[in-house]
Amino acid sequence: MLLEVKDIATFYGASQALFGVNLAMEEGEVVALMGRNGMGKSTTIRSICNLTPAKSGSISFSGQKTAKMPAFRVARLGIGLVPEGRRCFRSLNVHENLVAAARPGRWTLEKVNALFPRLAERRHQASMTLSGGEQQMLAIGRALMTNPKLLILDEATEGLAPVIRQDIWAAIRTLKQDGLSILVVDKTLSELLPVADKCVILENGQSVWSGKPAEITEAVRDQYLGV
Amino acid sequence: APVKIGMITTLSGGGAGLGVDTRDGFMLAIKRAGNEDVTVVIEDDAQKPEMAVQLADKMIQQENVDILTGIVWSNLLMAVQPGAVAQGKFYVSTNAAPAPLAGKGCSPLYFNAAYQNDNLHEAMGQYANEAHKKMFILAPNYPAGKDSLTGFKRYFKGEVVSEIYTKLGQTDYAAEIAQIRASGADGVFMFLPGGMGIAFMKQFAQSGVETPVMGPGFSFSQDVLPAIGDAALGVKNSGQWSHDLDNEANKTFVDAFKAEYNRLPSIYAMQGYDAAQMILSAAAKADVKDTDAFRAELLKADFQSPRGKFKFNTNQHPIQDIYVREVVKEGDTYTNKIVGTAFTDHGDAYAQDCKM
Amino acid sequence: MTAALAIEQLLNGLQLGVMLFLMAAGLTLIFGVMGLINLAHGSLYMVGAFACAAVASLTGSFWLGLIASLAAAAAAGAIIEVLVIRRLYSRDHLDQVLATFALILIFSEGTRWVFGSFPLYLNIPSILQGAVSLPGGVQYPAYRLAVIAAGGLIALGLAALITRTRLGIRIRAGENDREMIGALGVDIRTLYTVVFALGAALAGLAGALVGALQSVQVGMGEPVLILAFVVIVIGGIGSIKGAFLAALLVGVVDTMGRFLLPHLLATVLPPSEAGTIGGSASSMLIYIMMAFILAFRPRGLFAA
Amino acid sequence: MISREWTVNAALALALLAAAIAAEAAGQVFYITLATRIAILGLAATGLNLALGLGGLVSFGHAVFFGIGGYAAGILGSHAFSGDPMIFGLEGSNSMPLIWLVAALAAAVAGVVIGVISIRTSGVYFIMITLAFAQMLYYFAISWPAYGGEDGLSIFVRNAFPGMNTMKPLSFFLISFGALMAGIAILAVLRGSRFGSALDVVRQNEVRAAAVGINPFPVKLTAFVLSAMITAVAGALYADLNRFVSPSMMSWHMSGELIVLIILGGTGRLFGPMAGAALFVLIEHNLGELTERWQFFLGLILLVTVLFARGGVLGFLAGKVRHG
Amino acid sequence: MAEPVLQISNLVKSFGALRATDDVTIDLHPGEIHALIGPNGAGKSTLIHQICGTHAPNSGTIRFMGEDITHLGVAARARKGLGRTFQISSIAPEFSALRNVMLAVQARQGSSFRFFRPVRSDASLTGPAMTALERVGLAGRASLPVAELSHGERRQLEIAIALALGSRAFLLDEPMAGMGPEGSRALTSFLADLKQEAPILLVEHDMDAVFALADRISVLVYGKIIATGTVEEIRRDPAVRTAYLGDHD
Ligand SMILES: Nc1ncnc2c1ncn2[C@@H]1O[C@H](COP(=O)(O)OP(=O)(O)OP(=O)(O)O)[C@@H](O)[C@H]1O
Ligand SMILES: Nc1ncnc2c1ncn2[C@@H]1O[C@H](COP(=O)(O)OP(=O)(O)OP(=O)(O)O)[C@@H](O)[C@H]1O
Ligand SMILES: [Mg+2]
Ligand SMILES: [Mg+2]
Repeated sequence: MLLEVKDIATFYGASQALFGVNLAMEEGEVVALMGRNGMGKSTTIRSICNLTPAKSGSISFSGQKTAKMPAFRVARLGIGLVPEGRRCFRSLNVHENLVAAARPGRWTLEKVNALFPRLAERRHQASMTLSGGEQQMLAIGRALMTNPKLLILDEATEGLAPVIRQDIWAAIRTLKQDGLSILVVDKTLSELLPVADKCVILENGQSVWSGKPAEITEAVRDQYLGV
Repeated sequence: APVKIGMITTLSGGGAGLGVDTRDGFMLAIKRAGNEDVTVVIEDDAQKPEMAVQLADKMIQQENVDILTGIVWSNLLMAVQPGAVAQGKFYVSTNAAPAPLAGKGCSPLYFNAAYQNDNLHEAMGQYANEAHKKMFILAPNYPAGKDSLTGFKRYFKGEVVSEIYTKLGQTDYAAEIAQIRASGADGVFMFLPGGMGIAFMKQFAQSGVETPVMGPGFSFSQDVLPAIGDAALGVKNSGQWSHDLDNEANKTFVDAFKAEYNRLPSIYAMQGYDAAQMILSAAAKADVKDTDAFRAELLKADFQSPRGKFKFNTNQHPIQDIYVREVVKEGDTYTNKIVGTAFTDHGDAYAQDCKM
Repeated sequence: MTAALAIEQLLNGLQLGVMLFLMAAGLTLIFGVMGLINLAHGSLYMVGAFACAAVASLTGSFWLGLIASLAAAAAAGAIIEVLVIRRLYSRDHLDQVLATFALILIFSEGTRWVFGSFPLYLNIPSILQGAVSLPGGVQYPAYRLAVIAAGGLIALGLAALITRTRLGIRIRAGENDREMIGALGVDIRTLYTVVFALGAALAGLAGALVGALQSVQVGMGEPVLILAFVVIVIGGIGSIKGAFLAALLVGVVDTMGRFLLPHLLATVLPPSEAGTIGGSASSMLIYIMMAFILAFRPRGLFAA
Repeated sequence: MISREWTVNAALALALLAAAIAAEAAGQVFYITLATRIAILGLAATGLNLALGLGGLVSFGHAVFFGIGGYAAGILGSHAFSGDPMIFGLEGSNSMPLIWLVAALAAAVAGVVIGVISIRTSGVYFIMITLAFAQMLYYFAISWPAYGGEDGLSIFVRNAFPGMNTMKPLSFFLISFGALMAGIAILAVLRGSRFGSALDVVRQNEVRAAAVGINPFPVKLTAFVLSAMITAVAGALYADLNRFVSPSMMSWHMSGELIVLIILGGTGRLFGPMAGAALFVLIEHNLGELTERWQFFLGLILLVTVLFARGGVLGFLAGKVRHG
Repeated sequence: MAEPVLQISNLVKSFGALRATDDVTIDLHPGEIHALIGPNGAGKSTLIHQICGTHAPNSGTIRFMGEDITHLGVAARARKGLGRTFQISSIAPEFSALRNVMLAVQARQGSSFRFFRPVRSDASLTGPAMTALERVGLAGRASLPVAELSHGERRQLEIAIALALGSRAFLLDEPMAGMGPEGSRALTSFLADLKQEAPILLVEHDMDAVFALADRISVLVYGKIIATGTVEEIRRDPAVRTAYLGDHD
């Protein structure tokens, strides 16, 4: 088991956002985390990375319990995060963003640049002046440069042009074939479901359904995803 | 009769050395007198005028002191003195002696046991006449600095080739030293108190400029000499006192101070000591509540000053001798030695403005 | 006024500039790169000067003193980073101002507690004593030349550290988004402690180097602090190059102002008044310059 | 609705008033002076609070306005005392209301000049440029001989207020206390008004403010100038309290202390500055009696407050701020 | 055809060597949704920034309701009725959703320099603000500090603010981004109604939404408009397919 989230509850200050989320991932799996706006997808991700640690329940990654670990240790266990809203390092240029947290492994500057040629073109530009889509590519590239075992993509195709989105989904498929595990949140179900091995649906901070993409029936969609 | 003294002085921050010496000298005299009737409360003004005013209010209104003393700096004294005398309290200054309080702003309740600010500068002006024709003079740009140069010029008869006012608190003097080098002056008079003087002297020594430097005693007093080191050697400075002054009272004072605090007394320590002696001498003969009688006793200055002779002028500032001293090294210690007398029985220029 | 004097004053200005940079170098690192307003920087400067003076007088060696100043200031820096500063990165500037203001009080009084109220003695090492003759007949103190060299080296070293090394990139990334750099697996906490200690060590070194020319006493860091901030702000926060050039600019303007303003005024006023008014004007000069520069370039001359 | 904060606020204000009256009854004049100092410093910091707490403009040079107010009182008062005319043959005055008006107007002029330049900058640049202006005027005041330079200027007789004997400590306290309450009331009204909303959004997110049509610059400038005016009135009172004004009222330490008062009391809270001033003055007063090393312990107390008691006195007494 | 509400002519904007906007001419007519699509980094947001006034163009003119606004400030343009949303949400984080919207109402009503009357009880502010929130479906979250809203909810709030401004034209920079499928659908039908109130210049990568909504589409590539036309024309345009759409149906 690569990642195991058991019944976590998470709070923002006094207000509770997660009320019992369960999630399990095997090595090499692509898992889609789904749910309507505000249901707790991003919060679940923040808890996995220990950015907003869960108050109760347990999370283990690669067989290690992550409770009480500082976020950077969790990341070093092999989690690469592409956060909601991109969060590139504003005043650093593209190149610096990529190398800032890089760890050695298969992913190198050359490979990332090959995946996103646009980034190579804009190498010396400060990331705050990049276009939205360029920033999104940068955020993915930056996470890959840490050579993670698990890549977490929180709305990573938001704001990307359709061609680029296709490229990214293609890249995700390649990454999957390479055996990388990926946890994805994305709103375009038509693109998400074909790559996912498993889906977990959240509602009001609870995991309410999980199963294979093929098992998502009309009823499930209607009830939890509002499609 | 009981006498309660409130001492407000600077015991924290960069200027604390002066306050510490003032306090130590003052308390030495109190301790030696062993007069149970005299009590002293001491507080730190942190070298802030507002703080000094607050403490003065507290001492007058809450502690009911009879006499205030101890302030080192002119600007703090200017803040405290009017209120203190207006409320009928004596103020005996141990150091600060701004011109207004010696002239128009004088008060029957205000005594200065040290000098008038200009005195030591005037003495250097007088001394400079002996060997110098062209002087380069500098001081920080604030009232005491201006008084200083004015005092110097009052007695110096030669030519002032340049008169420079530096920023208060300045620490780098390369630009001024370059001007000294270029000025062709045959002497430098500088009044740069505290750290400014230390910095100036160290930098001057490194500059290769050979012009002799002189200044008032505070720039070369015992508290800063060790920090200047060799750079101060040979500098002439003025003082109404020096630790090597040959009289009984001075020997007693210097020995007692060394025994008590294990260091040489500075001019501030002596001034504190004398202020205390003066108050003690009056307290022995009059009740401080009887303002007129007490004041009359203070005016008599009936005590043995380490300075030797000492009396009060009409504006209740001293009439005394001002000496010329030279910085020397005795063993491992840097200190001052008297090499001449600039003035005998010297008063100040403002007494004529004082109408009491 | 002769040409030689003008040249010497220009040199003095540059020299003062380098000295200002030396004082500002550590601050640039902490303030410019980590985004922390550290009013206690002047205190670290003081710690360095006191450590150097104490060790130099104990051992008789200025150089041992210099090492001690680095060590003492770095240690002091690391300690306050772990105990205090660490909790402030995520706070606004206001809390940083207050906490480091409090540190000034603690350091000043603490130093006085340990070393007493009187200034300490710290002299220039014997091989750098006295003045040397430069081409053009200018006599210049050897020690000041050494200070210029030290300032230049530090400027180059810092610039390389910040812009060329991965350490520098990570620090800057941390300033943009601390949480994110942590989420990518960088131990930014420890990194910041190291950087803070480094900045403190630079402050301590400056204190020792400049202390030998000035007065080693409690409160010596305060005037320095404000000047150093002026320099950094004029240069543009986060730019080592900016800080260096701004320091030179401030040095030259200040020196030339002190020198020329009274002269200029003396042509229209009596000398004594020219001295006073010129003195006031020159002490305000760099602040006027700063206001002027920021009015036109609100982010300094070389903002990153 | 009476919230816990308002209960605490009312209690604090009444406590200060009661302390002064009790001190009068007990003949402890000095405690009235302390209470007066609290009220005046509280007012000065209340002024700053408008810029800093509500507007997010961290002015590290507000002591300048404090000093300008002080000099207004000092200069007008001393000319009234000596009978010499001022420049342009204007008469001095010892009437407090007039002095306050002059203080506020002078500060407004200075505030506009400083503000127009400073407000173009932001963040640390703003902090430093306000400090620079303060240093500029500080050095000017130190070396300006006409009104005493660094030695300062004494006010021999406290300026007058119609219908009151200002030399009586309690009367002067009541004047100061009234001014403080008025200052706080002004802030309370401003904060709730449209202007207050605009200022608040400008503090939080200037880009957003501009996008809804609120031009940030005039909003910030207005807040800065109003803030300067209030602080200047406090400065005039402070000069009258000490019967003395000097450049140290403009020093960067003073600016720092004003900020300290606000944070100590609770940033952005109406009664924060007053609570902070009370705590600060009491600490200063009592520590100074206990030990010569009082500044060391003052530092420690301040440090512990910022680190562990976020929200200051009011945060402690009245709980966290609710935004809405 | 009626006079265009917004008329941009020959606009140029360079960042150093990069021409982010390269001689763009585009307009917006009453009652229409004009979609602006194009690859990432094509210059769409840059164009919006220039229309709103956050970036100054190097040359060219922008006319709004017949008036040249090329040199007006950001706030002044907003008061004239240019309502925009940000690609990355930009709101006042400490305020509640309601107060964020109330600010827009306040700005629309005129001066913010009113120093006395309390805003909280001012029904002339709260009323319209509530209405705007209701229209985007955020009424239930009105009193929550926006820091506690989820990403998608913030996007909705952005639209509510633009509504409350009483805008005469909307500039929406990727309003669908971050909305879930349900949210996107709801927003699509909402915008279809909104255009009757004021025309919309819509920047969006969600092609389902664009094709459903747009009356006209312009395609921006490397700062240049390479095609303008109806949905069908654009869909079939081979240049657009390679530059942007890929094999999107
Ligand atoms: N910083 C925060 N403080 C308080 N509450 C928060 C915070 N961030 C999110 N929440 C709340 O937690 C809940 C879950 O939010 P979360 O961001 O995890 O949702 P999400 O599923 O990622 O939604 P979206 O699809 O809109 O991104 C929401 O109700 C939100 O209002
Ligand atoms: N301030 C700036 N300095 C330099 N280049 C900039 C600046 N702002 C934008 N750019 C560049 O201009 C180009 C256009 O950017 P813009 O944000 O307008 O793209 P966009 O069409 O909105 O893209 P997206 O769909 O990804 O949001 C990009 O290549 C971007 O990197
Ligand atoms: Mg989310
Ligand atoms: Mg964009």
